[in-house]
Amino acid sequence: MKVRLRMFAVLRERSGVSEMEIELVDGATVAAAMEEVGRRFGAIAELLPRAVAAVNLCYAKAGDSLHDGDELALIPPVSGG
Amino acid sequence: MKVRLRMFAVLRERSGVSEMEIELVDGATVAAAMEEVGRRFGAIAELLPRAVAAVNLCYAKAGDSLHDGDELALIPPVSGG
Amino acid sequence: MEQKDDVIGLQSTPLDVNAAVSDAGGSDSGAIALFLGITRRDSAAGREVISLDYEAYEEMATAQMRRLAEEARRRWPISRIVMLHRIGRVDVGQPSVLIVVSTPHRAEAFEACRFLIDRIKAEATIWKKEIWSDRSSTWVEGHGRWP
Amino acid sequence: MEQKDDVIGLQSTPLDVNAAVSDAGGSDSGAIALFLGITRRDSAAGREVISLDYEAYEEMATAQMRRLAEEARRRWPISRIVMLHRIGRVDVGQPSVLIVVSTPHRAEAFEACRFLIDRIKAEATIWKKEIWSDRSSTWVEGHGRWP
Repeated sequence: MKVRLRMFAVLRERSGVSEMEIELVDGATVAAAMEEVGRRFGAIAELLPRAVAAVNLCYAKAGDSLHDGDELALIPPVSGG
Repeated sequence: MKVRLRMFAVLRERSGVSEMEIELVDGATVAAAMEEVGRRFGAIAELLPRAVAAVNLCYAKAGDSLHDGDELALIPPVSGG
Repeated sequence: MEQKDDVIGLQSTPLDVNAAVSDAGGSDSGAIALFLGITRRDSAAGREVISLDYEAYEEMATAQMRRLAEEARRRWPISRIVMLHRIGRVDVGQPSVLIVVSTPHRAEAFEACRFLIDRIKAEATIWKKEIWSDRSSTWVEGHGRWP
Repeated sequence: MEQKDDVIGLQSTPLDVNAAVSDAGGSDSGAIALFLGITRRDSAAGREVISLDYEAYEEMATAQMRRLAEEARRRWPISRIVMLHRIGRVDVGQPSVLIVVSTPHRAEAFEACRFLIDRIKAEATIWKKEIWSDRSSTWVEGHGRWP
């Protein structure tokens, strides 16, 4: 299945990617997707443990399953305001 | 001794007096001054139990003594804001 | 101590929110909390309040507001305080009181702003008279907690 | 439900306090609480922050802000909400976030305003990068409490 990956702030800068499509096995979890991102982008592997994920604009848990067409965003610690 | 009396809002309106000098016995208390005001201005006598006094810009207690030249203000329940 | 750049007083002209916020700003402030009290529509027995007439014991109200500003400064790390109250006629829907507090962080801005408006409403020697559509008027009795 | 006259969003232009207050006003409101977050001067090792660069996951941040407005409306009797956050470059001393809440009475205005800014800062997908006088830059890590 295909998932739209989005990265922001320090993750976007260090990976050089703000948006891309990634191929994952059907039913892959958020955790599995984040491991895959860490393997592809070594520059951000050390940052991922402090990041969380959002799926389709809502925060998601590591064990949540992804579905084809989902938007998966990797969210470093927010600092708005 | 002479004390400057000031009245506001409903007390001013019903007594018709906003500011005047009153003569009191030396060392008269705030309570005695308010009784005197009630005797002079019958129209506000019924309102005075809900009013408090300020002496020289600070709230005062009924038992506080007045001094010559003090400014005694009669304060109905405030409703600013 | 009240700071010389605090803005505290009574005024018969409309309250200017933008001016107050810019008076309260500054490079040491990370947070500005503002409160604006607005005269509300009120009605009873088929008549409506069209405006309010504010009267103050001005010397005492100003002294009280300055003392409250000093007390707030002793409790919280405050950069600047703007505290203005209308006197005279204020139409329904218009602001009658404006408090602005700037501080380094937000918690203390909210707390100090809330403290100031609560205390002003309970203590400051300011009264309002409701002017009704039938031209009658009523003095409003607040729920002050005097010392 | 979010009300159609709430004003919620991200913007790359300066925040307009006067416009926000007049958007939030109305004859059913007796109280307006406003919070303005301002980028603070910061310094370390002889260099200074000259501006901040805000980045957002815009679709999600906007959705979050709308959900927070709905939650606030379920908790408090709110007339109107204005909730605006800057993106892009914000100079030191300039506001980066603006919350205005109007309600019938003051307690709920303060509570709802505080709730909204606390939750936005903790949860909204917005990040800031400090731009230093030596042209270096640092991403700020907040203290979010994500679900």
